[in-house]
Amino acid sequence: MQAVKYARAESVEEAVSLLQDGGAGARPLAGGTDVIVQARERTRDIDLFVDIKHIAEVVAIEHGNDGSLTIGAATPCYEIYGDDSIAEKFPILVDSTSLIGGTAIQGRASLGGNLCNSSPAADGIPSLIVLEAQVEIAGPNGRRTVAVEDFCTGPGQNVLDSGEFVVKLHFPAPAAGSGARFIRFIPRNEMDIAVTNAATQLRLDGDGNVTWARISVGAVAPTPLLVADAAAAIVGQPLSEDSIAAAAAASSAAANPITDMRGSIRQRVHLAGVLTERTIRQAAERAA
Amino acid sequence: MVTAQSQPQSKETEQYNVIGTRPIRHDGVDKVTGAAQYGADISLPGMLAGRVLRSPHAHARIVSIDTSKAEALEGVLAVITNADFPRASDEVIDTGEGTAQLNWVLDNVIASDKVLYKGHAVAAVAATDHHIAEDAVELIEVEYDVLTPVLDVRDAMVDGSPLLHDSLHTGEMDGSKSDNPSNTASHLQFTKGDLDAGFADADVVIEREFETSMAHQGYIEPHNGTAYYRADGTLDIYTSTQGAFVVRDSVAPLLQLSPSQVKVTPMEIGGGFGGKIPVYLEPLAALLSQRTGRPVKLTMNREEVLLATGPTSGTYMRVRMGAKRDGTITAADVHLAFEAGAYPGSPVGAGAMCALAPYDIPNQRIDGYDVVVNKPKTAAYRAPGAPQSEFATESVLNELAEELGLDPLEMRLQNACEEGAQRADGFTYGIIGNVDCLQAAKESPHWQSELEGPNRGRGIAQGFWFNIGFESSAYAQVNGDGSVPLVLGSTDIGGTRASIAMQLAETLGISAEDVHPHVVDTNSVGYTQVTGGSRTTFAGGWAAYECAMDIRRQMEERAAQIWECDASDVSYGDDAIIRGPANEDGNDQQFTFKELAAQLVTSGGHIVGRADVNKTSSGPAFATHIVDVEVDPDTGKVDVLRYTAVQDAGTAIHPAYVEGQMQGGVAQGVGMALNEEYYYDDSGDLKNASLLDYRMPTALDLPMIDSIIVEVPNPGHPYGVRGVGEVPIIPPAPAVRAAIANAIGVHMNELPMSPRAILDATVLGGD
Amino acid sequence: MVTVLIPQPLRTLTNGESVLTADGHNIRAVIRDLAPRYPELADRLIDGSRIGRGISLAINGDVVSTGLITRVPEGAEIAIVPQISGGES
Amino acid sequence: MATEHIVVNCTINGEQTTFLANERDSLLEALRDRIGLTGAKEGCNNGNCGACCVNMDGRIVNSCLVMAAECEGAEVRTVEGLASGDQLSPLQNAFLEQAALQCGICTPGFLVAAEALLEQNPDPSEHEIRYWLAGNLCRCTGYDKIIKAVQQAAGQSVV
Repeated sequence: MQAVKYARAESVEEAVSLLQDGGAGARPLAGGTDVIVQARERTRDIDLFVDIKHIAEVVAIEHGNDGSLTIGAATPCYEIYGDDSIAEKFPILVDSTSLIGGTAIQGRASLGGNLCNSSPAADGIPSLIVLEAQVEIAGPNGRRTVAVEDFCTGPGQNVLDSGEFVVKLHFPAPAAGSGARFIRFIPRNEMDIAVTNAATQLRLDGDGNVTWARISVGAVAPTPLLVADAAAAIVGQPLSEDSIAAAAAASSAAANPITDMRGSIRQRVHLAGVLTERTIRQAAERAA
Repeated sequence: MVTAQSQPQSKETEQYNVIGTRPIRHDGVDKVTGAAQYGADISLPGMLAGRVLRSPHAHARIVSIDTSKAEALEGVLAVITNADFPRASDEVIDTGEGTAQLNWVLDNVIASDKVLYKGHAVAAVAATDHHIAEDAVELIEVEYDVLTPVLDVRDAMVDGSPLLHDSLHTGEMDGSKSDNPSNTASHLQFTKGDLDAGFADADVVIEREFETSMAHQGYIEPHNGTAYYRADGTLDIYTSTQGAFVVRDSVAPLLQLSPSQVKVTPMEIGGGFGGKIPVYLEPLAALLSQRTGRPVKLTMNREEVLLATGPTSGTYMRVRMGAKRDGTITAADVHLAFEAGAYPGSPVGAGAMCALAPYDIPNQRIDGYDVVVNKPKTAAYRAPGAPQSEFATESVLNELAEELGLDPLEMRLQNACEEGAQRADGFTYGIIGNVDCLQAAKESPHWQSELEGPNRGRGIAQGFWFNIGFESSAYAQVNGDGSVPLVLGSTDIGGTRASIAMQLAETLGISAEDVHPHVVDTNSVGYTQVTGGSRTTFAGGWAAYECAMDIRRQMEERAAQIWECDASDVSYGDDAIIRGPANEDGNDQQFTFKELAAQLVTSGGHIVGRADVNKTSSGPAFATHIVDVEVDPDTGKVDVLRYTAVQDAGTAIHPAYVEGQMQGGVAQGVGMALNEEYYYDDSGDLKNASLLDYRMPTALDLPMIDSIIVEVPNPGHPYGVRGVGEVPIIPPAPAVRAAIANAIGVHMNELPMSPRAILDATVLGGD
Repeated sequence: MVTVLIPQPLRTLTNGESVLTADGHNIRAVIRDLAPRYPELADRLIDGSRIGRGISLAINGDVVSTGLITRVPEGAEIAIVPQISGGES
Repeated sequence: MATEHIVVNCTINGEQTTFLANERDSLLEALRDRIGLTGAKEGCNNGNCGACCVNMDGRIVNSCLVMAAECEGAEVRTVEGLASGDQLSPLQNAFLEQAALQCGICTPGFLVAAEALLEQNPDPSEHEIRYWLAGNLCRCTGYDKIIKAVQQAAGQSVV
């Protein structure tokens, strides 16, 4: 473990000031399941943890009267998948949060942490992307909001500036007829980082036409991708074998992965298609 | 002969009172309350924390090491390198899994002129706190001259390949050496019959090539070693080891101490599977303690375990096998090239012995090559060498059955070795359970059931391991209340305190609970070989039996003294009643064990039984496994749906722990089959040195594993014990391969058969 | 009289013979009996006071663990195998 | 690289505890090296094996992924707190009776994790048990007997 200090922030302002004073080596500490490992293994220079879990709004789940949802960035996964209302209205968030790590990881890990770790293979981010989540960031210049698909800029990199941290995530209410599904592929049945993952949210009208869709695939590029072409392939018509295959092909075409110990380029390109297809079908089942 | 899992005691063992029952293990409470002390749990007054600096390169010459900045760091008390050890000779020492040259043992513990794999130890530090020790190794400056690494066994065997050791020449079994230095350390060969004639007799011949990845034992407890070099020149070592005496006999010559100066205390051990036989940290801790005069504890983290401790060999194998139309196997030619890692000593010899061992094949040739590569030195791993070699041979046998349209189980029965059959290496079988396992599998509910559903398949495979005997020691004392402390030298990794104590209890006719087994240090018990080779319950049990017989004799003598009769008129019955001749009144005289125990103190003192055995016999073990899988053709993922393991245990002393060994072996074998691999980049950097990416099966990856214990008692053991620990890791990979082929029609020729590999072989269409 | 089975690679030391017969009550005596006829084989099988490096001997299928003084029963079959190893949980 | 020490106040196994830790210590290191509770084990030190599982404020966590400093005010339960005096918990007894451990190094983590499962789901299915325990690796048993021990502790009939 690097020589790291610990500070507990009681308010957003205090966290911002601690992070700002701490400079480049200061990192927010939510569940710690990534940053503690990075500090221990010296893969990132970290000399200060600013614990943000004791700030009420950073660990809160709020359901808006309009059906929208706000989740504090450091809210642990188990609280998210254990929330009956989320399970009913945003089951795709249960998909993601219930397979990040094992049970003990889910006791600490958070969607905000998953986002800020900015791994191309993050199992939270594709779901956030298809849900059109907005990221609320606090910093020395106050608060700002960023669309989640614009948040990550590269492996382990994102738009956060010095002194900034993610406070919460806002989700608009899903329109009637919506359904969303996240699936990842891993070699084992639990505990792995995704070889490839994918999420789809789509909306069906009364006639079974897809009126709107968002499709995201992960671990196939430096950041999780929003694949507009895949969505376009299914929108404006009822789902068909052809349209689903076209969407899958669009995801494979958008994929620009690397070969590493978790998967090969062609495996990932192939899986981007397979998982796109599967998420479309299962999102449609949820929409129905 | 076959016992269901739920039955408390088998038919074979009904003759026994203790053997075949399922008592609570003696060390159980400590292990469910957190009280048990494992190697890393030790804390000694004034103890320092150590840390090892490891090579970032797979192959490099060490130009210089500058430790001055580390030494200057506050809290650092010592920094050592290879140069600080006494010069080691090329003398050969017993390493518990064979033998090794002392200088190579030292060089593997800490590199001398060259580093030979990524993670090779280069320097070690002792500091007042482990955080400081960690900071200190970062301050050590090492200059390397980076060399081209050799990472694949076939590349390493090619003339002109970069050499790991300039002094290494290929040794043949006849003692001759190759003229030129080579990465091939040795070649062995077994032959039987006339190979050409055998293939000429065959109607069908199948030849396949296989590649398997290095795989790690994966014990959950990382290596550790704590040493305290005392002012009087004695050295205490506390460590998690499979063989305390091996540690003693390795560390002593490395520090040029007498074995009598070294006391090794085996702590509780968090798994070993063969990987905790070699020394890694103990010699470093010992030298650091010698330098500082304080106890020093070294522990590895998981990355170090995967980078720098012994996995099992990666291999290249080629098998050609021929059979007649009726299924008779006429000939087999097996070529095995095993990666030894950085220093010679792969398990290719054992792999060669086991390769065709279940089958009576008249014409055979088995060649084995032990080859060094720039990867960690391999260590024993559960039936070392056999999971690889039998994967190759069982796979080709399954394909022959398929080609001939024969039931693979029937074809195995048709060719199975029975008593009197001779293997190519010259061994002639005594009474074995090979056919019995196949028959039990054939009659099992699993084999009798139908498998339905798309992309599903069933596979079967046989496994063989020879098992070993060797030295074990046991002492036991009879206390006045009839309880019996039992002193053992075998580390208890999976319930052997219980299985050995049960054999003592059986022999004495007392309950398992009245025996109190203790694993003690090397000064407190006679020489005992490693817990490994499936020898512990076998040889340890034999020692316990002889120890108990020693007690029985002494108790007969004591009873004779009390009754004032001749000892030959006293008999200790298997019911633990000591019977003497009628007394003056004509009444029978007898003691229960407890009654006589209560009189020992007043009739001449306590009784201590002792036994030291060195057993040459062993008792070969066979296993038959059946597996059902489902393959996702779009992702290449294989799910294990159902698994049945059949195994000849000889006599199952504690059936629950026999089942546990079978189930654990299956889990490791399935891991090796599906996902476990050492993933190196071209520079020799291991890219998956974590339990995140070295993918061992989780609870969600396996079904319940039905275990069927077959009992064909080993005539070479007082209670018929055969070793049980090793053989169950062998059949899973070939059985899973057959099941995948049955499901999707594709034969995989590499391990692991990962989703990536299966996709490559199917929808992504080859290389 | 005992039988000694010579594996293929060692037949260079026995003029190609695959099965030898010899007399002797223990391993050392058997090897001594072979030595005048097969000096190179004897050299290979004995290293000072122990069995030669890298090989093991098996009497009727049981690996010898008590070295050169191991008793050899009349009519036994001695096999020469490479040294092997083991590991369990 | 200065190493400073911090004072942490928390409850461990029901006992108010104040301990001195290195500020770099994880909860696992604090438990083992500072407090002397060595039941939680280090298997991987990055959250992938579960050997260090403890219960923190009612949830199981990998104590290697918690900084000791984070435990100020927390309630921590470890394997050492499962038994009441010499009375083992039903789960501990079930592990012994089912022979659910071989080497025993993963056992503390499994016990703490399984105890938490049964607290919130007293009658779990085999799949639920396997899913909950997927973050706890065992290399000896193949999990079979561990699953059965949890089933036994849940009062289910075990084949």
